[in-house]
Amino acid sequence: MRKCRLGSFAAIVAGFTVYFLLNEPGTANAMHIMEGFLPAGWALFWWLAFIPFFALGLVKLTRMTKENPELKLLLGLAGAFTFVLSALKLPSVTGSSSHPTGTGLGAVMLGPLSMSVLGSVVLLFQALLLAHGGLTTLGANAFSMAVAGPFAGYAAYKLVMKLTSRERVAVFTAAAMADLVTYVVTSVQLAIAFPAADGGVWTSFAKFGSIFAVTQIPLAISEGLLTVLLWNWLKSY
Amino acid sequence: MEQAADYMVFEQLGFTYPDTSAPALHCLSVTIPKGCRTAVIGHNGSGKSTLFLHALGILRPQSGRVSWKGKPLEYGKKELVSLRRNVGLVFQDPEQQLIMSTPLDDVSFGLRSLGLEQAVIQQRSQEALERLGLGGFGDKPIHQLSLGQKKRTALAGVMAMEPELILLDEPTAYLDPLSEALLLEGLEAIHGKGTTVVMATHDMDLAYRWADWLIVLSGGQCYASGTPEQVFSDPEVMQSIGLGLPILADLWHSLPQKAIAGMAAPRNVGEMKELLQQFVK
Amino acid sequence: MEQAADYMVFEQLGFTYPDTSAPALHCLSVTIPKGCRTAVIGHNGSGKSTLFLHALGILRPQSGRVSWKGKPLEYGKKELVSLRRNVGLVFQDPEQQLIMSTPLDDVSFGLRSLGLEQAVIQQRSQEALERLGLGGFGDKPIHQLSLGQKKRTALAGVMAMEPELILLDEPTAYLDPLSEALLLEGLEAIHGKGTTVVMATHDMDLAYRWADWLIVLSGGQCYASGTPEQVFSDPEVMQSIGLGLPILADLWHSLPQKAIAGMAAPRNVGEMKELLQQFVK
Amino acid sequence: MIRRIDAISYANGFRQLSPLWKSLFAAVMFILSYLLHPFLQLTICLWIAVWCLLYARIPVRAYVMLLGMALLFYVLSLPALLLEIGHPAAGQAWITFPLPLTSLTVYITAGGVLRGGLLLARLAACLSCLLFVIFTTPFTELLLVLRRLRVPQLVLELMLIMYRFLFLLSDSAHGMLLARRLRGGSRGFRATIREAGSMGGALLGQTMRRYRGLSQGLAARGFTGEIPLPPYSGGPVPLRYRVEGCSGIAVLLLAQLWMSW
Repeated sequence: MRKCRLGSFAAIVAGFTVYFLLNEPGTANAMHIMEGFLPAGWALFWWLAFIPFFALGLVKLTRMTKENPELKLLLGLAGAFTFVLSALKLPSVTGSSSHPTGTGLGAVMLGPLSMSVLGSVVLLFQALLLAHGGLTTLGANAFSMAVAGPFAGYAAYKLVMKLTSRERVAVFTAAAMADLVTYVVTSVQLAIAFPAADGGVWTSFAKFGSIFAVTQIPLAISEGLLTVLLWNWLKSY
Repeated sequence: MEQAADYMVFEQLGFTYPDTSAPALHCLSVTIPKGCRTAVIGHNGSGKSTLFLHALGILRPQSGRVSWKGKPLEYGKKELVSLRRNVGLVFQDPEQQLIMSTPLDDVSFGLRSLGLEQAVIQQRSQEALERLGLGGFGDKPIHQLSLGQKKRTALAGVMAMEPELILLDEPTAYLDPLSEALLLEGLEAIHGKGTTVVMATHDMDLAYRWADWLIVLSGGQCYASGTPEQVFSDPEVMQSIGLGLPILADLWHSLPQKAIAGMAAPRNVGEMKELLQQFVK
Repeated sequence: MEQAADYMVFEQLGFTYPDTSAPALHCLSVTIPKGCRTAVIGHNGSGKSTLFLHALGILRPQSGRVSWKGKPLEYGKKELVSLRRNVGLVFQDPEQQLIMSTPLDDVSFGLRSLGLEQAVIQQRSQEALERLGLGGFGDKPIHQLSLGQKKRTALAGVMAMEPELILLDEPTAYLDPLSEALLLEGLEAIHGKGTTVVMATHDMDLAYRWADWLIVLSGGQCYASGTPEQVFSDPEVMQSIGLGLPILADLWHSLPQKAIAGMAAPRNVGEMKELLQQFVK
Repeated sequence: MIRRIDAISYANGFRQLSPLWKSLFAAVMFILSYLLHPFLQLTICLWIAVWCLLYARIPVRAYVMLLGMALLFYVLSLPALLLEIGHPAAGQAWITFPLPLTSLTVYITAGGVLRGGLLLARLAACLSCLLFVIFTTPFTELLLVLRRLRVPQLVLELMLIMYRFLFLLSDSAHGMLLARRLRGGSRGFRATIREAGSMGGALLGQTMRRYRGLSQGLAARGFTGEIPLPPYSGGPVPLRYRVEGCSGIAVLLLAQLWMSW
């Protein structure tokens, strides 16, 4: 039990690590929707969409920590770690905010529901300590990063394991998928809130999507690769 | 101490960290003499680490200037790279400095960035490890090493780059007597090859027996500098900034003036013992 | 030293950490005397911290046993909670035990779990902070404090629980002389109120001048224990385990036997000075 | 930057004010920022700047820097908001660029610019409210406010532990990046990935050691499963701020009524 816990903790941390270490200050671009950006209706909508997942995740984590109070310390430290790595890029000029999408690996180890709590707490920290993202847009950001990303990563992992049962490939896919899905969902959120006058939501999605694609797609690949490297490191530890 | 004025010189340095009220350095003027073992002593927060960060161009002075071999520091990318090949810094916390997973890999890290050949890298790294008594540990994962071994690995990594000047931030902090002795031995080997060694410390006994030259910092200013005998000649000066005296210097000064007139102050326990044997029959 | 056998006793303790080959403790038998200032000395890795973790029941002995006031330790949840109210541990790294964000909150953390009233908690926390010279820092975030202040905060947190026995792991490691003096002052105050204080350290000079009772660990075994005079009476014993002697004890033993026959060994610099003044005219 | 923001939040003119009152004020302002006319949104922006910079004495540099950094997201999204692709109806487009190899045109419309402008006004107001919270209220006190809002204990405990270790880990990480810079650092994608992998490993090792340390440390202090949070204690709010706050809100509402009439 203890070993497994340490392992999963390590994995969450590793997942978060990957992303930020590779991207030194200045390379990654903003993906958290900033404070006040979404119209009131949409901000509220994403809050409502996110809350059920948060509640379910909370129930699950509460049960887990009841059995094992030390898990709290573990999760807290993992969160701190994630936050630190995301903040490291701050001095950069190009990136206003960065995002830990290493959630894919965390989802594989802890289950996607737990990530909805941990991920959203990290997002709240980024909003409150760094003005990254925001309070009104927390629901939308949490939905894309702490719900959609982890679920996609988890599904990808399960699927690849079933098809090939090659763990490394599965880990790579999970990490990369979580990244990509987060990015796609964010673009969708922006597109439906700001449909193009000419071409509507689809055109708008193409526009927002292509702006962020420049950084997000290479990031997804390098995050996948690094996750595999760290996965190897973990196994030897 | 020859050429002192041409080596590393800090002039009228002033620096305040953002959002703090008190300056970390305040009109600090001091010179690091070439070829010496220099100890920079002072309390935590007296400006020792800030001074080192200035020596490497990591912080830029807000007023005053730093010069290296007679030329003021330049902060262009190229100039900094060349400065940092000549001046090495060993962090207080080896965890921050050790990046790769084994000592050998870590020591060769810096060499690789110099673009040397693999064979040369391998040989120089191995040599550096051996000189610090880590020959057999090259392939051991770093997280299995003791603190003393980690500190020596960090030192080996800096040493392998063969800088002229090595700065060490609190190298003996947390070390037990045995590890401390090993580290000091390693430093002695480096110093013997002509490298100038500077150590920040608040261990007065260590500074007293190790250093040829002392720089005393207090509140971001240079409070005194000179040979250990000079600096500790007036007990009250040191006590006034709360640093206290090394035990040996303290005992020496308590001896009656007329008995010790003309004698050199003992710098280590051995010398003190000899001295006492002359007096106590 | 009365009641020693009934206070905290370790008998034939054996413990090996998982994934290591050498045992951390090996047939260690030692007793902590009540009411004393005890120093546990030894190298890093000699078993000091492991011993302390056993005293609080955080680690369970793999062989042998620990007893507290004549009764063997029990490891049920309730028994451990009550043990840890009576025995406090201050870790070497204060970050390990500070959990809240400000000193005042942190010191009250332990008290709150005792179920005391808010007013009592507030008062006792404030008192503990003041006794350690941290009165004005209660509301400052812990991450802005210096290492010395953090160490004192950790001590205050343990002190506020008013345990009978306080264990400190390397309390002065890496502190500058001023912070060290403040911490020792705080310890003196606690000891003066009747608390038994045990400190693990590898600073021989400190152990020599501070402790009433010494326990020497080496390789997980108790190498010697006794009063400082007893333990350091034979210089070669200590040197054989690489610990060296405190400067004062070293000097004392170097004096000719006939000159010092019948005198008490000086335990601090002041006493040594007086002694020398008798000899050196 | 985190350290700077954090340090300011502990040492500013509003530090002693009740955190609950400050949060409530910010919440009302958030709502107003969404409801009011763009002109009034800009007024909110200025009013809060006065509170932060003049009353709470937040360093101007830090305030402007954080504002600017947050606005980068807006700047980045601007092309997507302004540029339309397709076939502009006659007289609709302000500026047009024909897209080579296609029959499409990239153009900017007056409506698009207006939308971008309105968005900026709302952003500026909301962002000011956020900055007000960030700069004037230390995280520790926000935690107590969240507790009053009945955020579950588990979430609060996680946040507490995160906050406590944030600065330690951040110092470590910064140290490692600095050390890497001092020692040259490698070139090329493969080497970079390898290096990043080991740095990640090293940091991970440290984090795990901290976890083990903390679990021992807390066990020694009698941790039995729950971290009891300190009770909420708020300082008084000077009459002057209460009056200015309430009357400001009233004026804003009246202005809105008058404008929509």
